[in-house]
Amino acid sequence: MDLYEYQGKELFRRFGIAVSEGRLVTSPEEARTAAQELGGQVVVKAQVLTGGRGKAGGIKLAEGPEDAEQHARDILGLDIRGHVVRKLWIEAASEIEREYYLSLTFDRGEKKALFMFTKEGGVDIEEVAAERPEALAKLHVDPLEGFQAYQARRLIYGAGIEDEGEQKQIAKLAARLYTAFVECDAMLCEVNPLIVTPSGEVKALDSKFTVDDNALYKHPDIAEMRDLDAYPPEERAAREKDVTYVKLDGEVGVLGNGAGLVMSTLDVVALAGGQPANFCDLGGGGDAEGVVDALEIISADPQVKSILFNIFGGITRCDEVARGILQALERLTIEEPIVVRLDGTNAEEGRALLKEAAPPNLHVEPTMLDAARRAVELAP
Amino acid sequence: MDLYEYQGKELFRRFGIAVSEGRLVTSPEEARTAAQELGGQVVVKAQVLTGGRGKAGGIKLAEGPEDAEQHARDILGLDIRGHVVRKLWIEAASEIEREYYLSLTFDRGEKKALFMFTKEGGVDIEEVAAERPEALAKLHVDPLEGFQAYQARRLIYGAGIEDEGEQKQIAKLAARLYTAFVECDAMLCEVNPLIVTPSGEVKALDSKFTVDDNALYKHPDIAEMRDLDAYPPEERAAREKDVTYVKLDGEVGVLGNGAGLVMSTLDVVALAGGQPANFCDLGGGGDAEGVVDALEIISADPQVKSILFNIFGGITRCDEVARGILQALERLTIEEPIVVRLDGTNAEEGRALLKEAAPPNLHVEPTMLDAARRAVELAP
Amino acid sequence: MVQGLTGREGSFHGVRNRDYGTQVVAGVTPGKGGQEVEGIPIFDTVAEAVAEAGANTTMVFVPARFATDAVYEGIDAGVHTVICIAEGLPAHEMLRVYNYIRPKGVTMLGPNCPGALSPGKANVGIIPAEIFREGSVGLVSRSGTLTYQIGHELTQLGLGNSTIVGIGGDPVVGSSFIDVLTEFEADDETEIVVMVGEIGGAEEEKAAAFIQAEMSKPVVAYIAGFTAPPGKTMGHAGAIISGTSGTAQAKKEALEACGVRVGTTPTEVAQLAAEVAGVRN
Amino acid sequence: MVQGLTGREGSFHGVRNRDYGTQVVAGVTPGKGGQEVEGIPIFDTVAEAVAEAGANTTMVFVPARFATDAVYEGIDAGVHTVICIAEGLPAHEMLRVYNYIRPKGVTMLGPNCPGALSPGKANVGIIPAEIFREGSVGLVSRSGTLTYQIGHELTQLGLGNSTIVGIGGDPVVGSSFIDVLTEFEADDETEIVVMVGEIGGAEEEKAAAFIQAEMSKPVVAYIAGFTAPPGKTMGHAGAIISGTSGTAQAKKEALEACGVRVGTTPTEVAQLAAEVAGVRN
Repeated sequence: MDLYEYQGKELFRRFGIAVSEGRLVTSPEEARTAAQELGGQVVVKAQVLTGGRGKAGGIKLAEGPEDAEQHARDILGLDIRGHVVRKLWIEAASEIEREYYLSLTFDRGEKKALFMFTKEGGVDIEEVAAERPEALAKLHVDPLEGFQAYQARRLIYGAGIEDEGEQKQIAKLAARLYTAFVECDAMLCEVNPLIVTPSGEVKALDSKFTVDDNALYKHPDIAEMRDLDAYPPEERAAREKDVTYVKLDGEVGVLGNGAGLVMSTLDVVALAGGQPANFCDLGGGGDAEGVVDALEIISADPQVKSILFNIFGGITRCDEVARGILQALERLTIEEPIVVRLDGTNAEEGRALLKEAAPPNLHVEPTMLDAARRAVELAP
Repeated sequence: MDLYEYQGKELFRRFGIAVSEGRLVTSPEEARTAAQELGGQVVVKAQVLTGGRGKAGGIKLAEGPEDAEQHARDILGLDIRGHVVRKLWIEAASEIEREYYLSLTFDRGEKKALFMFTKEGGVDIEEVAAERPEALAKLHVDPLEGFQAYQARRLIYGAGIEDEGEQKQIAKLAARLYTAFVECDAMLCEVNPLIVTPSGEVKALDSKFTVDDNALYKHPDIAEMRDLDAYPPEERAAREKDVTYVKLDGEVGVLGNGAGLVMSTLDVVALAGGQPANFCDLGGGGDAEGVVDALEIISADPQVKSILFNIFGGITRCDEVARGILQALERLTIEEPIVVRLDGTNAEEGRALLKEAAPPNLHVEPTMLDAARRAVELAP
Repeated sequence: MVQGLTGREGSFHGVRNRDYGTQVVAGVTPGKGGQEVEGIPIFDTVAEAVAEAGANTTMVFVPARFATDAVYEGIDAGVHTVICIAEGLPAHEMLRVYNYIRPKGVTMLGPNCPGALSPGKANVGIIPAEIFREGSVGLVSRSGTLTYQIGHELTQLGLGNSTIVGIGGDPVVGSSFIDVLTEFEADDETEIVVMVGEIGGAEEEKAAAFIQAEMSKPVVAYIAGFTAPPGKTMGHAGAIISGTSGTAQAKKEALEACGVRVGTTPTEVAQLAAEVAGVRN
Repeated sequence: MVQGLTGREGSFHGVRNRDYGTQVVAGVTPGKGGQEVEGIPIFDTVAEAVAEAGANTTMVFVPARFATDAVYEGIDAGVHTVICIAEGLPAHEMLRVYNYIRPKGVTMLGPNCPGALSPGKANVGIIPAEIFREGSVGLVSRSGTLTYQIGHELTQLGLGNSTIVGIGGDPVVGSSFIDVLTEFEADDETEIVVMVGEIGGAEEEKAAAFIQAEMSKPVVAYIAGFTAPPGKTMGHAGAIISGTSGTAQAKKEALEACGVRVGTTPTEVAQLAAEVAGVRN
């Protein structure tokens, strides 16, 4: 789960990482009030779960309340890479002497947390890594050993920080960032830029914070930060019904059992010349009720022109899936043609059930490839 | 560093382990007030850094304030195994349905923390371990893995706790005890007895808490709990001067460089028919000033009849030690004879210095054995 | 031993594995010690199951939030092989488990894996054995049902399997492709290997280099997720393209650069395997 | 490499070790990278010392509160042998270090140890080499100066040492008596072993059983602390009798029960060693 800048900063503050004071607002009027309260120059920052806000005009410096209100008016409603701006973070403006980059990522390859730190902040880190690797200090932290002071030193010396005051602040900040990373079950904590003010204060000017969905049950306060408005309506509905669903851009709705099989089905649909409309995994169990829920969500997507069921029964029983399809057709109004491929546990029983009920617009195919081709054909 | 019961309980409370309400008092009048505040029956408990308080009459149940005052009068000043009672802990009396035993020790052999838990509380745990090992659940915790829920289950099932309410409370308490143990750098956390009240509440009725001296710098709040009055006056003085000193019962004062060599010297004194008066290690450095401080502390012990220097110079330079001895003899009034054995780094120079100054009552011997024998002879 | 044998899934698969011929000697469910599940004794703790029933391998079937504890309990009780079927474990917990068990030499499959099956010999996990037949193809995969699909296609082409291993779909799993490929390389019953990867991480890329450098047996591969968008978790917690890394295309290219042929559909990878098997037979 | 080479003790001993013939290729002191100590280059981090000077062993000379960090820095940079001279490390920190390094196969002496010396070959630590001469007695001890005393007595009886190893006086140290005895048993240059123990813990008792079961070379022992009272730390953090366990008497009895002769004074143990050496020569 990705957090907004203001949420990440709230967590930063909780762990003792310096951030600027600010207010969350949703209207130009509130932006004005916030700027008044904060005093002086403020920055009006669009809160969206995507990068590139600055270039898209989502971040503006305001001289005072009036200016802030005007900027808020301009930025609210803006579409940044498909994300509509609904919230703004009004923050006291900082004087910036230098901009660094500091991040902690979950390195699944090394099975350790990975620190990255460079004096070249405010820019794309992958670019620095590719073009000037010597400017980028990288360091793994073993989860059993935990963060040790030497790691901070390696980052600091590695990146070439020479000022002692900065060294001390950055060492402390890195330790706190690690604590935040572990205690919040984060997959990413990025501070870009990490700034040094003219008076030598080091603070986090931005935040990118991603938390492991599987660990949210341990962090009800973070789980509550989820903003359902940030997701496509189909994904919101899926979340409510506990269906594993990802919205895509095509016209063939896809359902299957097991993440790998569904991904494979999407690929096969594409190879057959179609475009998958979604990823939807019935999961291990896959009872009739789950099938109905999933079909409801998939068919609610107006882009969907045909629906493909690809079931390879293991734990999932094909007769149960067939029952779910028939129930869904009774209860819901589904006009798109449905193509079904059933194999594995109780596949014959399942196919027999479908054949007996023989609903219109339902096509049974023998193999995954055949089914995908048929579904693509039926989605004009 | 050993903590008093009331200090251990304060730490228990900090980590969420249930203890009874109480007050620390140092006079019968305060005991009366404390009993009034607490209301009902109270227990008057001598606070001493030794076991066997109950048998020695150091723990008494009081019906009310008057009774508490009287008990306090009886217990204050009591000598329990050489420890004079100066403080009392007045605690609200608990109804006891069952008494268990729970402890966490630092198992240096296994290099892990060791939990011990048995339903046979209130008694000597070594007795239970020797006579009814099946009644004692023992379990190690790997410091990298940390406390896991299964460990609590193994303790609970291992000791035969069947009541579900107790199981839950004990599981939680064990987890908290582990946290306290690790976060306080404890060498021992013992709860004996851990009681169950008639209403089913589980709580710590006593506490034994020992903290690693080497870790006290991390815990200024615990370091402050040290009660210098609980130590012999020589050890107090040694602590102030940063001299490694342990008071013993004999008449031969001993100084050496290095813990092993000093222990060995004590043994050799005993083999020579004497009794060492103390353990005193000059440590690795051993400069002249340190020698003066150590000699001051050793000679302040009225039991000391002769003083034995056993120096094997490595880092320590024997000439520096000789200088320290001569300085001490100038500055302090030391009437006891001093026997000196110098070997290793700059031994010749050291011996030459002593020979030249030739203070009365100073005897130089060539070997450790000879020196020990001479010191014993000189301590009548 | 099965941790969570008294649960719905645990009992279904535990008993099925036992009936297939696997020695399932004990179940563990706290508080249910002394009970039985179809003749398999239940213990309160893994330590008892090890001491009294002699268990040396554990299959973890408990809910995600108890799974890490169950794994530690198994390992600390001296179990050397852990098959963690449970899914949904927090990634940081698994990070600690991995770093804890790895230097101790404990073998772990999963979490979020279907287990391992040697057709005709033993089945530990949830792989439906009836799809597979005995043979010489080693199959290793991050996915469950996709493995069944490919197994099914192999069977239809007349190919059987020596062993099928699901390593799990989480970002951090106990065994990598390389670990299993090493086993297959050493296994007399395996002649060819089919490796089934998917988006996310770089284990397929590492495996590619390993295959080129260390393996004498032929390997063919399949990768799922060419159509997956970046930044979205595709069902498996581990199936996510982060930024530009972990794409199916990059994995395919890495494998092909190391001489590993990659099928674009389950059918095609089965055909590639059959082709290689034909060449060798 | 010496961590803390720029300190008073670190530079004194580091240079002394180098002058004795030990290859001291680098020092590490954060913030002093680029400096030199008598020709030995200083680096800011261990990683640099490893990469640029090829160090593979580290001697830790930093103050106690920085020592754990220094040890981790060494190990994580790929150093395989750590000699921790520093004393006063919190016991819990060392507990974590021990459990972290042990399964990784890292060798550690100390904390709170004088290091190791092979007379005429190399010296890593603070043992004054001039007391010892070359010979065939392996000497292992929990104590520093007591070791020098016994070495001195051996020298006076005409016996030299193959290697002298101080394992350290803390409750948890990186290497046990058994670890070092194992090395001595395998070492061609060692013919007899003198083991110097003291009160606290049960490592001498474990060593006794090991000597009886596994060692072909004769071992004689000395234990310090017969007069130590229970519950008092005798200078070394590890030298404490807890309750009734860890007494010198118990250790002596355990050793004798396993056929190991125990001297009651440093002089006597040296004489025992001479006696055994005489029998063997």
